[in-house]
Amino acid sequence: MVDQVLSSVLGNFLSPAILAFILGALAGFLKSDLEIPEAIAKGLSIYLMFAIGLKGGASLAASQVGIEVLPVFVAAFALSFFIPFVAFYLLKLTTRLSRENMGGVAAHYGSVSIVTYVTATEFLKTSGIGFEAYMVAVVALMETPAIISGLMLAQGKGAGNAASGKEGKSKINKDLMREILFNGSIVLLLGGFAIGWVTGPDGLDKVSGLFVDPFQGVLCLFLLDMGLVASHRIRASRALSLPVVVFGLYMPVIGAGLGMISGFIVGLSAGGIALLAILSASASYIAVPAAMRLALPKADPGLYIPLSLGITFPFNIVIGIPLYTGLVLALVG
Amino acid sequence: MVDQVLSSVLGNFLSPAILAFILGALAGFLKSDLEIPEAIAKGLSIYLMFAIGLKGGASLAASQVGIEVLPVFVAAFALSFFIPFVAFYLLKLTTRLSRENMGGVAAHYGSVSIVTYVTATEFLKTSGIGFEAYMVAVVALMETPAIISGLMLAQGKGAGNAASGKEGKSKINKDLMREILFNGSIVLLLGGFAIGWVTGPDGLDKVSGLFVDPFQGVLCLFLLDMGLVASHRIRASRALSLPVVVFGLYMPVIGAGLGMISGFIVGLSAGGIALLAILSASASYIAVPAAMRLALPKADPGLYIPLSLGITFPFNIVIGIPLYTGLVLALVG
Amino acid sequence: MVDQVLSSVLGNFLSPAILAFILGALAGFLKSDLEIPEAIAKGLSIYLMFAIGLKGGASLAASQVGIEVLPVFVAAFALSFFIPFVAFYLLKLTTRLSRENMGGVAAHYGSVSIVTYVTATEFLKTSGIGFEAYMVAVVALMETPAIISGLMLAQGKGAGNAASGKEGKSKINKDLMREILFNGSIVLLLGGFAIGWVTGPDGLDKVSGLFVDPFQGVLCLFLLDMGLVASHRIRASRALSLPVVVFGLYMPVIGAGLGMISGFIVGLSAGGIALLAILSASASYIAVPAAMRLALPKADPGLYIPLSLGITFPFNIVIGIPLYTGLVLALVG
Amino acid sequence: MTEEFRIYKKKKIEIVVEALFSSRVLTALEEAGAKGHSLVPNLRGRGAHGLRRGAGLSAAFDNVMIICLVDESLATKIMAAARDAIGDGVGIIYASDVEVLRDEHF
Amino acid sequence: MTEEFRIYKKKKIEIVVEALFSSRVLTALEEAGAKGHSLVPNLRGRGAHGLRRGAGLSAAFDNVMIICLVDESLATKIMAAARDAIGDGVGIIYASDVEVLRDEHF
Amino acid sequence: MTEEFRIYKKKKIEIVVEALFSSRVLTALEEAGAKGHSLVPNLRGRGAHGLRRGAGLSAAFDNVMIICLVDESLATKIMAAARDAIGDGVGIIYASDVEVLRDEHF
Ligand SMILES: Nc1ncnc2c1ncn2[C@@H]1O[C@H](COP(=O)(O)O)[C@@H](O)[C@H]1O
Ligand SMILES: Nc1ncnc2c1ncn2[C@@H]1O[C@H](COP(=O)(O)O)[C@@H](O)[C@H]1O
Ligand SMILES: Nc1ncnc2c1ncn2[C@@H]1O[C@H](COP(=O)(O)O)[C@@H](O)[C@H]1O
Ligand code: NA
Ligand code: NA
Ligand code: NA
Repeated sequence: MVDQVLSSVLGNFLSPAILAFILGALAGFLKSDLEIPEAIAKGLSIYLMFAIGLKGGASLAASQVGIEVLPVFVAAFALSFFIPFVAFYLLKLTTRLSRENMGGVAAHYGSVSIVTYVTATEFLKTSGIGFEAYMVAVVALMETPAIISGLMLAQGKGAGNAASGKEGKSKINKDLMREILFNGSIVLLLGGFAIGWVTGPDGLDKVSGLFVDPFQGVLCLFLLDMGLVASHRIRASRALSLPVVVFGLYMPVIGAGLGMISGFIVGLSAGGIALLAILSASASYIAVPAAMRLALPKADPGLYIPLSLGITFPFNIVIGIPLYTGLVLALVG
Repeated sequence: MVDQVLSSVLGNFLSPAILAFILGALAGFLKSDLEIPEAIAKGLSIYLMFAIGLKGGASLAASQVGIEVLPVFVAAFALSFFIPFVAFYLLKLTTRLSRENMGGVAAHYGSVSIVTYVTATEFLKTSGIGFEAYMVAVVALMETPAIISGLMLAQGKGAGNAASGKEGKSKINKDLMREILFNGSIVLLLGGFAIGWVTGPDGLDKVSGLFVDPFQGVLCLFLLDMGLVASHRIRASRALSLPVVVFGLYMPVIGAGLGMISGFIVGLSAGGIALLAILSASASYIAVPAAMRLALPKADPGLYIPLSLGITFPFNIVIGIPLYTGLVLALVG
Repeated sequence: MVDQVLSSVLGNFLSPAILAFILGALAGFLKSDLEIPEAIAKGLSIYLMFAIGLKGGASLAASQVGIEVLPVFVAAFALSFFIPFVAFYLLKLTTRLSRENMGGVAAHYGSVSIVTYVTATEFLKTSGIGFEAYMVAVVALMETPAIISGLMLAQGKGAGNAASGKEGKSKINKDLMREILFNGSIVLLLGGFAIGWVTGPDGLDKVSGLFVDPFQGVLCLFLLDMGLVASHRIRASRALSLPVVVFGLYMPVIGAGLGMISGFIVGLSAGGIALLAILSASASYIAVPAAMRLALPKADPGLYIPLSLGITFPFNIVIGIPLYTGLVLALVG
Repeated sequence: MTEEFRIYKKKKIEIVVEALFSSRVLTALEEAGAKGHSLVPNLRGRGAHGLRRGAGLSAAFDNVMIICLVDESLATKIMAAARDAIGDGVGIIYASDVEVLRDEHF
Repeated sequence: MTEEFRIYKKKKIEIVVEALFSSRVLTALEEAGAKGHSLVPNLRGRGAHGLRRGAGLSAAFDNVMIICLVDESLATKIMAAARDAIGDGVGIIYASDVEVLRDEHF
Repeated sequence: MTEEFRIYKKKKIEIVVEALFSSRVLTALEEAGAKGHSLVPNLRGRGAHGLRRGAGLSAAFDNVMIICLVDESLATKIMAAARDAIGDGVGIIYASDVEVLRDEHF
């Protein structure tokens, strides 16, 4: 068992994508002048979101799905919403962060990392483990509830205004909800999903020369950039104390545990449970930081971004994915 | 017949590319923060122009072409040059636009939209309808004559200076001609065409991993961006009155009619006639706007760009392409 | 023999990639407004470096390599280090350039052009000529030694400070060494190489949809951009005198000769000798210019960039590659 | 070429602010009476809040510069509006004197 | 580090203009005697002509900012040259005082 | 919206310099006491050293603009530091007067 996990950790580790992350991180720490132009990095992330949505939609169109997805969706929503409470409580116990910073960090851990998700699906495919076709919809569903609970936690019971400045509450809150619900990554993921669903496998086939064949390679370049950005942000960070870094290592494991239990209860397949675990374990670094800047400007992005991108993300893709999958298989499979 | 057209409208509508346009437009209208970086959008359009040229050139190299193309080229040139007169007359009849604005809009409708063209060729291929290999050359040919006639119309008979400022006519006109003839999209289209022709199917084969296989997917992303830009420009536009919008819907049909008649006269195949119709129906939003800003700065880009990109383009790709093709088949095929 | 070379010059000339370079150069000379966005150009070069490294590493993993590479590496290092001395001497003999400019130019000719290298490997593959799998490592090895010798030459014997400004020598030199050793292109090339080596052909297989299939097409676009930039820089240059231009034409031939002799001595295959010749013949325009700006700001980039990119590069890819290969085959094969 | 022309004294207000706050600031400027603005995207910066620089992953560290020319009478109001729109966000605001051609733009 | 140096008074002329007109403006500046310029590509803007912002499709809505430092004696001539080069195009022109090091550049 | 606020006089130092020298200049500014800076990447320019414009191939022709607001007492020192960091590199340095909100940033 331990042997198996170790060997799959190693196999996972030795994939071009993860080595590319390490290369990027190394280049950053060695102060290389290597940088991926911002426009290219944005382009890569647009590609990934849209391609992931598209493929998820097409595979859903090819499968039979009924009312049995509802409990899964409820569980996913609940995980995203309640994990921040656990995170907040642990941060309060172990760190000296301000309330705003604790709420901000907590929101990130309730939400999800799409690159972690897609790395996990590749790992499952390589290991020959199947999973439910509608998991991409679960990803989209888990992006935002954590933002709401994170904001609630940051404001405490008495507080009633998530907005900065002196403007009225309702106006900002409406704008904010629009900004959160219609943010680019969600539009691409859900839009791609809808297009994939409507046009089905035939539609995907037409565009597979861009969205399927080169996908792994694009992921590789994106991870190279993530490694670079992670090391730059860690080097620039003045806010990462030891208890916070340690939180970034045990919190994903706790999240994974909660995800496994929920996945088991709602009756997912082994692969589905592993994915729900990895989603719960993962922390956002694309959608949530932007929402937090707008809604909670007092929380420090120099804290939550390096933590989520530089500590939790590599932990999850290198150790977490094979670990959680191994656990699920040992318990369920 | 009506049934057939309706079903092909629907089939066309349900392609990933057109749904991507709609997704982009929706995201824009919902004020999503989704945006394709400008450099990426330019990169996609460079790719498309070059790939379209390359494939056209290679397929020309593979086919036998002789003197019979001459009447087609003459017809294409004439369509581009004379359609603006029709457009100008209709605008004069139905709108209160200034002379400069009417001339500017008219030029766009004489010229062509390359994305409309390529969407039409995909539609024809899917429907199993062949067309002449040299049609890409026709596209390039139709880009510029309309600019000249549009400028003539904008200046009226008495006027003699297309240039702004107080500088001499001849100097600006020489610069302007260079800018129009050697503009990036024409250089890429004709350059790609020449390279495709010289290196033939073997040459295309070497680079098909970039210019053929992912083509449909790139088109998809480009249309996503076009949807975004179209909705942004329509939202920002203060110049789109009802008669102008209506013009953007009937003018393509008139253009298509003229294209069909000409295509029939010069003896094109059914597919060729359909393409000449769609080219005549389409309006430029890449090359002509730039030329109009330089040559006719008094014409408002906030008028002609949303009209061509936001009204006529979606009309043509969703309804126009199957409609004109259906008509051609009913009459000729 | 002459016939064969001529026909392979022509065959080489008629590849899409080289025609794309010519198209770009033409567009630049005709003052077309065509331009590849800077971010895209950087993205293409990142792609090429990484893909070249990856493929080299994977093919090395698939082959047996032992101690026999050592003499090749020594020869490559020596070529890069000593060719600048030859170049400097010839420049001193034939031009009136300043010492700094001569040292700067010399450094470029000791170092290598990666696009020239990859064009040559394509040429060899098309001609069915094999070469050693570790040649990519040779490319990386030859990038930097020339920078050191170029700087030494620029400073002359008496000088002891490569740095600008009034700051101390050691500090700048340490920074400079880091900048030279960890510059982006080297990190990508060697990093890709290491990843390719570790993950082997299986790893490459996973990402071949991005890094193998579209490679030739990306090279094509990159060469289009290089043609544009080369013509812009030649047009803007005020420093290219006739003797300097002539140097840009004979120096690669001398470099090739030295490369051939060394390749023969260290026992490379015919393909390997040809590659070492072309590497020696080629001049850098990515890594070395940046290093020269930092270390030798008095040397004029308006001299060495158009010379290396606009004269020597096209000479090598159009005439040099088939010429040197033909010679090697005639002598060795 | 005519060289006689009138020149009008205005204030140029420049605001370096995190990109995510730019639409709030622009709305505030417009509401406070500014007839136009220019915006430079993709600024990098350093300040009390550390290093800031866009990375393509999220916009949380993107900076922009907003330039707004206004009549001197409006300057204080515009600066206050910008300050309030930034609130707890990251940004700096400063002003200087400029002379413009064509008064009607400002 | 030497801290003694002379400072020279110059005029900084800034021009926000649609990108397609930039080469005309730059030529006009050079002809009017400017020894150099800097250009910031990809500006967004709002003004009498509405919202302007590059979109990658066509350059019709792209703005750039041109910055030109000149001797005070040349300032009016340069501004007039820019104004004439813009003609009916979209753009604004303004000037302010600056102090430069190294007179020979300007 | 509060309209009463204090305004502080500062110097704005702007430096157009080749991109490859920017980290040297930024280090020099910081060492000379500047509390922050802003940087505009991707400038094009023309001057005594000819046309400059990034091309994606190498950074040798890339320009950037660095903007640094400092107390008037520091201005000369900062300008000298920038000049020395540029050394034989390509760049210009100039300064102007600005008024800032929130003194503590500068
Ligand atoms: N002294 C300064 N000079 C120029 N720009 C500054 C200065 N201080 C801050 N900035 C800019 O304003 C942003 C926010 O500043 P801060 O809130 O001090 O971190 C920084 O990221 C810089 O872009
Ligand atoms: N008040 C202003 N402050 C700053 N920039 C302006 C202002 N008015 C106009 N602009 C810029 O100048 C461009 C043209 O202005 P306009 O002709 O008024 O539309 C706009 O797109 C803006 O970039
Ligand atoms: N008169 C000027 N006005 C504005 N920018 C200038 C001026 N002269 C030079 N520059 C900028 O400074 C850079 C270096 O100038 P130079 O050393 O004169 O070539 C140029 O590439 C321009 O970006
Ligand atoms: Na999570
Ligand atoms: Na048309
Ligand atoms: Na060499």
